[in-house]
Amino acid sequence: GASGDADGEAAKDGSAIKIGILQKSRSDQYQILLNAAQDTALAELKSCGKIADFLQVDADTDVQKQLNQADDMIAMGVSVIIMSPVDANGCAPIVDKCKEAGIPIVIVNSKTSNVEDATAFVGSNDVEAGEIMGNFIADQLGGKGNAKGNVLQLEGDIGNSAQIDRDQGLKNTIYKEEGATVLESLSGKWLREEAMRITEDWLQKYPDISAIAAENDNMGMGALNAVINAGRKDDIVIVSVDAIEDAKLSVQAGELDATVLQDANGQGTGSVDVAFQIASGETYEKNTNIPFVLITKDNVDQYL
Amino acid sequence: MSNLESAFLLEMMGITKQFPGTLALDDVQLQVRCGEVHALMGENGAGKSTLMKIAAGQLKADRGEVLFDGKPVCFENPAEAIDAGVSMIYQELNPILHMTIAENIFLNREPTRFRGLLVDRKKMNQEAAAILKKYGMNISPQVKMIELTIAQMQMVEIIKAVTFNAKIVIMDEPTSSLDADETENLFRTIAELKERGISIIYISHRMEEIARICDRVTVFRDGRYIGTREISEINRPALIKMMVGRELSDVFDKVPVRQGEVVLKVEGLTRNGVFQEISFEVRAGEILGFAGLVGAGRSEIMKSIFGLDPYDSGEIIWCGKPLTIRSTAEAIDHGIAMVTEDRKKYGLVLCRSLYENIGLPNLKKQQRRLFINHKANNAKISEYAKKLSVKASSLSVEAVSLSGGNQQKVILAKWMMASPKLMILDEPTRGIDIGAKHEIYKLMCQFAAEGMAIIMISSEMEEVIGMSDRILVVHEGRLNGQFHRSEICEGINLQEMILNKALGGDK
Amino acid sequence: MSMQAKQTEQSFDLALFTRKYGILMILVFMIVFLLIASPTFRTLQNTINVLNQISINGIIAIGMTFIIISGGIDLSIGSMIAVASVVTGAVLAANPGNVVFAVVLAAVACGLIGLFNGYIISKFDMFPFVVTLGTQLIFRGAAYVISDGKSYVLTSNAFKEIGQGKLLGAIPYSIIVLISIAFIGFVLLSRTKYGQYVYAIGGNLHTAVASGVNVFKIKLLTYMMMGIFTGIAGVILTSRVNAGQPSIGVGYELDAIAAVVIGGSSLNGGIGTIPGTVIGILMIGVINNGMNLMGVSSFYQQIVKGFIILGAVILDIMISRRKSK
Amino acid sequence: MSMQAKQTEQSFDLALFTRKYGILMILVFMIVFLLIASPTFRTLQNTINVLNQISINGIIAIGMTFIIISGGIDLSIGSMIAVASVVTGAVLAANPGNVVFAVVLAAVACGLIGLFNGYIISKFDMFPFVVTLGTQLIFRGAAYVISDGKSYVLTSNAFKEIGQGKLLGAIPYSIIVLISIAFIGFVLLSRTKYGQYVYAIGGNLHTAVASGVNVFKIKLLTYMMMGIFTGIAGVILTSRVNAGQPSIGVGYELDAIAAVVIGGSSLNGGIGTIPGTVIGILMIGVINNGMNLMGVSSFYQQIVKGFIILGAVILDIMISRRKSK
Ligand SMILES: Nc1ncnc2c1ncn2[C@@H]1O[C@H](COP(=O)(O)OP(=O)(O)OP(=O)(O)O)[C@@H](O)[C@H]1O
Ligand SMILES: Nc1ncnc2c1ncn2[C@@H]1O[C@H](COP(=O)(O)OP(=O)(O)OP(=O)(O)O)[C@@H](O)[C@H]1O
Ligand SMILES: [Mg+2]
Ligand SMILES: [Mg+2]
Repeated sequence: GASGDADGEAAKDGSAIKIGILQKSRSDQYQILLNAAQDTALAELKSCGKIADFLQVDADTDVQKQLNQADDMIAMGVSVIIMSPVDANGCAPIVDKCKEAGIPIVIVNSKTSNVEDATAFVGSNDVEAGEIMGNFIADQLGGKGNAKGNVLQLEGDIGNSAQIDRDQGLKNTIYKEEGATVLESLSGKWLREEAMRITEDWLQKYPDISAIAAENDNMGMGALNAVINAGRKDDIVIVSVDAIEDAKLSVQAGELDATVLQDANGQGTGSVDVAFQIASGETYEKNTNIPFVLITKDNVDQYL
Repeated sequence: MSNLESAFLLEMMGITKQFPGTLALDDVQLQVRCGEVHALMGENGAGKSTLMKIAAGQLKADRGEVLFDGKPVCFENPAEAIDAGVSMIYQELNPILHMTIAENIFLNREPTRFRGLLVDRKKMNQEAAAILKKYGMNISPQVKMIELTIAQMQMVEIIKAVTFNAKIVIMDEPTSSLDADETENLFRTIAELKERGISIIYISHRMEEIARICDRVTVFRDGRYIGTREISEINRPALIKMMVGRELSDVFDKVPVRQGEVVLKVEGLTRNGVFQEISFEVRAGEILGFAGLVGAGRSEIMKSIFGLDPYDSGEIIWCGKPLTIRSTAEAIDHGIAMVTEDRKKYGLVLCRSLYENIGLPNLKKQQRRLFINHKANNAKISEYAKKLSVKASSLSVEAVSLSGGNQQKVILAKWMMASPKLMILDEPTRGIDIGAKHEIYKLMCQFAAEGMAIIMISSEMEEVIGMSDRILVVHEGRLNGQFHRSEICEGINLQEMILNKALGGDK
Repeated sequence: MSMQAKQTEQSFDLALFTRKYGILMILVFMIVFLLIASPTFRTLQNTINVLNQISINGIIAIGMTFIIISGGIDLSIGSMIAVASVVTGAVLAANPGNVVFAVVLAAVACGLIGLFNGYIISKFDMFPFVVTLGTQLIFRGAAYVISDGKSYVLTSNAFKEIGQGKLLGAIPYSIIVLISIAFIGFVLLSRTKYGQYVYAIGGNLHTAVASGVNVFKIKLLTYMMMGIFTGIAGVILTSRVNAGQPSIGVGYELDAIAAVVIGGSSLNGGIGTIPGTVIGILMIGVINNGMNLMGVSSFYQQIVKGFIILGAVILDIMISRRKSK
Repeated sequence: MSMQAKQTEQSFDLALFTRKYGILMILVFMIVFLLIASPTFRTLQNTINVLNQISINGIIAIGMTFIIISGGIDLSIGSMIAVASVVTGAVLAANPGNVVFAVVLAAVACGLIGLFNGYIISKFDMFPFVVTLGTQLIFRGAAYVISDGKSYVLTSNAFKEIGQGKLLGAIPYSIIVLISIAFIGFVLLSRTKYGQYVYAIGGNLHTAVASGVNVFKIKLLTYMMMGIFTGIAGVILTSRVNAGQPSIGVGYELDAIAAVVIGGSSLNGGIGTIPGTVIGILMIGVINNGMNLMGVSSFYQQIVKGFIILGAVILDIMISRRKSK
C-alpha cells in the first residue's frame, strides 16, 4: 500500500505520546485476543519510555457508545487513536471527527465505510474469511465445481459488518456450487446457545445435512455440540471463523473440521506499530492486510 | 375475672406523634381495663387511628410509654403486638382479594401437618366454615375475597381479628359498612368477648352504638386528651360537647325548599342481574333519599346513571331530554356529580395533593385555555376546602396523609366545586364525625336551596329520614315503596315501615 | 348459591383452572397445528428436543413465578446466569475433576446474589424493577471481572453430561431437573406456609405485615430461591454449550417473564400458579421449535413470537373477563 | 390558617423539590469530584460533549417520564429507534435530498407505533410491561424486514447536520432539541390539563375514571408522544452514526428508565417531575463520561454504574423517608 507521513512534520518526543484505543468489545472472544495483543505491545512501548501513556475504552458493541468514547478521547487530546469499529457505517463519523480535530486514527480489524479517510488501516477482509469457509466446504463435499450436499448457514447478528462480509464470502463460493444447496440460514446472533438450539431443530428437520458454516466459532461450537449429541458428526462438516481457543482444541481433537484464523496478534501488534510510527513522525504503511489462515487438523498444532 | 376488674390491661401514657406538618397526638393517654369495652371518640383527625396503630405496632410513637399487662412494651412491628395479644381491625379495609376467606382468616397461623411442613387445607377450611357459621355468614370459606361485598369483607376482617385469641381487640370503625343485622352480630360477638375477659377498644362516630355497648369512653380533640368518663354517667349532649368543644343544636335542621323542574327522570332502568325496572324522578331543590339494606343495589343504580357502570335497558331523561350516558365524562359534562361509597377506589388520588384532588373533575370547566392558571384555580379550591372545613396542614399535602373523615370532606369539596345540577351522594357521612356531619347536612340544605337536586343513599335510617324530602326503598334491585316528607312529619314509626319495605315486605 | 356449589371440591382451584383453560386451549391448538403442518414435529425425538430446549428457561420461570406472585420482578437473571457460567468455568478450568464443587459453588454464588437482590429490595422497600436493573449491571460486570472477559474451555466429560447427557440414553437429565424443580415449586407454592405468605405479600403487603408475616424473610427467601434456580439453570446452560462465558444469558429474564405472564400470573402480584407457568414455558418452547421447523426466517420469527405473546395474553384476558361477567 | 400561609406560592411544588434535593446533591458531588479529578472534565468542550451525549437518552427519558407517571412502562423503545433508523435510512437511500420527509416519516412511524402500544394497553387494560415486551419483538422484526437486515449508508450532508452539526459551530443541535423537548414536557406535565390527567391516571386509575377523565385518550396520547419523542431520538442517533440500521438501539429503554427513576419518579405511577428526570439524565451522562475520562475499564464501568443507580435511589429514599418520619 501507499505510505505517508503523520500530520505535521514534528517527530514527537516519546514522553508526550498518548495512545487511545477504542475497543469494540471485551467480551467477544476474538476481540479479547486483539485487545490483549495491543495491550502487550503498548505496555512494552510504555515500559521502554517510548510513549507516555495509553488508554483503552470498550464500546461493548454499541455504536453510540463508541461515538461517545471517541468524543471523550478527542476532548482528552490523545496523540493518536486506534479504533476497532463496532460498525462500518456507524463509526464513520469518528474518522471525520478525528480528521477535524487533527488527531490521526488507525482503524484495526474491520473497515469503516470511509476507511480511505482514516490515517491508516490494519486488518483483514472478512469476505475472504467467508470465501475460505465456502471453499473448504466445497473441498470436503467433493471438490470445487463438483461439490454435492446440503449446507446450513448460521449467521451472526444481522446487519453487522462481519456478518455481511462473511455472508458475502459464502455467497461467492458455496452458494455458487451447482450440486450443493444451502437449505437455510438463520441468525444465531453470534451466540453459542442460540446456535445450538437452532441446530438441534435443524437436525430434527433435515435427515440429510452435509455441512454447517457458522460465521463465528462461538456458533460453530454450539452447532458442533448439537451435532455430536445427535450422533451425526461423522456425516456433517462444520467450519467457522475466528480460531478461538476451544475451537482450535476442538479441531485438534478431530471434532470441529476447520476454523479460519483471523490473526488477532498480527492485527493488534500491527495496529500499535502503525500508530506509534504515526505519532512519532516515522513513515508508515497506510494499508496493512493481515491475511486469514485456514486451520485444520493438519496445521492446528502450530497455532496452539 | 372480677378481681382483675380494676387493673389496666393497656395503659398508654404521654404519647406524642408528629407527622410532617401535623402533630397528630400531643401527650395523650388511654387506660383500658381488663374485660371492658372502651370507646374512643373524637372528631375526624383527632388522632384515634394513629394511637391505635401505635398500640398495634404499625406506627412508633415519638414519645410516651405503653404498658401492656402491667409491663412496659414497645412493639417494633405488628407481629410482636399480635404475639403479645393485641389484634386490630383497621379502619381502611385491606383484604387480600385473590385469596380465599379461609386463607385470609388464617393468614400466618395456618393449621399444618407433617410437623408444620405442609398447610392442612382441609382442616383450615373446616375450621373456617365453622367460624363463619358461628358468625352467621352462609358462605363457603373457599370463596375468594374479591367476590364478597364490602360488608362481607368487613365481617371477615372482624372474624379474623377476634379469632386471634387476643387479650385486647381494637376495632376502628367496624360498623361503618355493616347493616343492622350484621351490626347485631358484631355486638353479640363483643358481648361474648367481654364475657371471656377480653378488652375491646371501640372507635365509632355513631353515638347510639357507643351508648349501647361501651362501658367507658375516652375523648380526644385535635390530638389532645380531653377526658375519660363512665358511659352511664354522661349524656349525649355532654359527650358531643367534649368532642366538638361546643354545644350542637339539633343535628338535622332541614329547611323546606320550594321544588323546581324535574332534573332527572329514570324509566325502567335495568342492569341484568343487578337491578330491574327502576323508575323515579328527582326535582331541582329536592333531596331524594334511597334507603335499603346494604347490598340492595342502590349504589349500582347510581353508578349506572353516573356512567361508571353500563346498563342494559331503560331510559334516562335529563332536564326533559332523553340522554344516553356512556361515560362519567358525559355525566359530568351534563352536570351530574357522584360521591361514591368507596372513597379510596373512586374518590381520591392518594399520592397527589389536595389541590389536585379537588381540582381534578373541575379542570375542564375552569378554563378553556391551553394552560392552567394554577393561582386562580388554587384560590378557588381553597375556598371550597374551607367551606367544608378540611383539616390539613396545607392543601399541598398528599391526600394519603389525611384522616378518613377529612378524606371524605375532600371528595365532597371536589364535587361541590363542580356545582352540578344533580349531586348523588352515596353514604356521604360514612366515617364522618358528628360536627362535620352537621356541616354536611347544612351544606346539603344550602345547595338544595340554590336549586341543586340531591340523591342521597344512606344506610343510616336517621339520616335518610332526617334529610330527605322523599324516600325510595330498594329491595333486591327493585324499588319497593315510597315515602313523602309529609308522612315523615306525621310522626308515625317511619323507621319501622321503611325497614319492612327494605326487607321486601308488602310485595 | 353459586358460592355453595364450589364448597365441595377442594384445594385444587377450579376457578383458576378454568381461567387457565383459555391459554391451555391455545397451546393445544398450536400443537395440533404443528402436528398437522410439520412431519418432524410428530417425532418423539423432537418432543424430547423441545423439552430439552425449554429446560433452562423453564427452571428460571419457576423461580420467576414466585418472584412475580410476591409482587416483584427480577431483571438480573441474565447476569446471574453469566456468573454461574464463569464460576463453573473457573473451577473446572483449574481442575476438571471438581464437577460437584463447581456446580455447588455456582448455585451458592447465585443464591447469594439473589439474597443481595432480596436484601436491598426489602430492606429499603425499593422497586424490584429498579434494584435488579442496577444489580444486573453489577453482576454482569462481576462475571467479566471473574473471567477477565474470556471464555473458559471446558473439557470435563462428566460435566458435559449434566446438560447434554440422557438418562438411559433417551431422557435428557435437564428435563428431569426441570420436572423436579417444577414439582418442588408446586408443593412450595400451593402446600406450604411459605407459599401462602408469597401470595399474601404480593396480594396485599400491608395486610401481610399487619397479620404478622415476616415480609423481610419471605422476600429474602424468594429472591434467594430465584438465585439458586438460576444458578442451576446457568450450570445446565454452561454444560450445554460446553463453555463458561461471561457474555452468556443476555435477555433470558424476558423469556422467563413472558412464560410466567402467559401462564396467568399477574405482574401486580398475588395471582399465579406453577401449572400455569408450565403451560407458558411449553408455549414458548413450542413456538421457538415450531418456527424453526417451519423454516420461518429470523426476522419473522421475532414478529410471530411478539404477536403470539400479545395474542395469548389478550385472549386470556378476554376469556377470563367473559367468565367473570 | 397554615393553609393560608402556603396559599400564595403555587404551582412550583416545594415539597417535591426538596425531595429531589437529595439526588441533586449527589449529582453536584459527582461533578465536583470529577472537576477535581479530571483535567479534561473541566473543559468547555467536554461539557458540550456530555450534553451532546445525553441528548438521545434525554429525549427518550422525557417521554418515559410521562409513561411512568401514568403508571406504565415502555420496553419497546430500543426497537422503535431501530424502526426510526431504517425508515430514515430507506427514504434517504432512495433520495438523499428528502431529509425533511425522512425525519417526519420516522417521527410519524414511531408515533403510530406508540399509538399501537397505547391502544393495546388501554383497550384490553393490559400490563404495559407485557404488551411492550411483545411489541418490542414485533417492531424489531419489522425494522429487519424493512431493511432486509442491511444497513443503509447515508450520504446526505444536510441529514448529517442533525446529529453532528453545531449551532454557530459550538452548540450541537441535538442539545437544542433536548432542551426544547424537556421544556415542552415540563409545560405539558405541570401546566396543562393533560399533565394533571397523567398524574391522576397513574395515581389512581379508578378515581380518574370516576372524575370524568378520558383514560383511553390520555393513555393513547401518552404512548403516542413517547413514540414521537423516540422517533426524534432515533433520527438524531441515525444521523449521529450516519447509518440506518435495524440492529441499533438495543437496551436504550433501560437507560431511560434508570434516568427517570433516579429522578424521583415512582414506578407505581402518579409521582415524578421533568426537572427530576433532567437531573437523572445528567447523572447518567456524567457517570458515563467521567468513567471514560478516568479510564475505567468497561467491566468496572458496568459495576460502578450499577452501584450508582442503586446508591442514588437508596439515598433518595432514605432522605425522603427521614423527612417524612
Ligand atoms: N401518614 C400520615 N402522614 C401525615 N399525616 C398523617 C398521617 N396519618 C395521619 N395523619 C394526620 O394525623 C392526624 C390524625 O389522624 P387519624 O387518622 O389518627 O385521625 P382519626 O381520629 O382516626 O380520624 P377519623 O375519625 O377521620 O378516622 C390527622 O390530622 C391526619 O391528617
Ligand atoms: N364487583 C362486583 N361484581 C359482582 N357483583 C357485585 C360487585 N359489586 C357489587 N356486587 C353485587 O351487587 C349488589 C349491590 O351491591 P351494593 O353493596 O353496591 O348495594 P348497595 O345497596 O349500594 O349497598 P351499600 O349500602 O353498601 O351502598 C350486591 O348483590 C353485590 O353482591
Ligand atoms: Mg381513623
Ligand atoms: Mg353500595
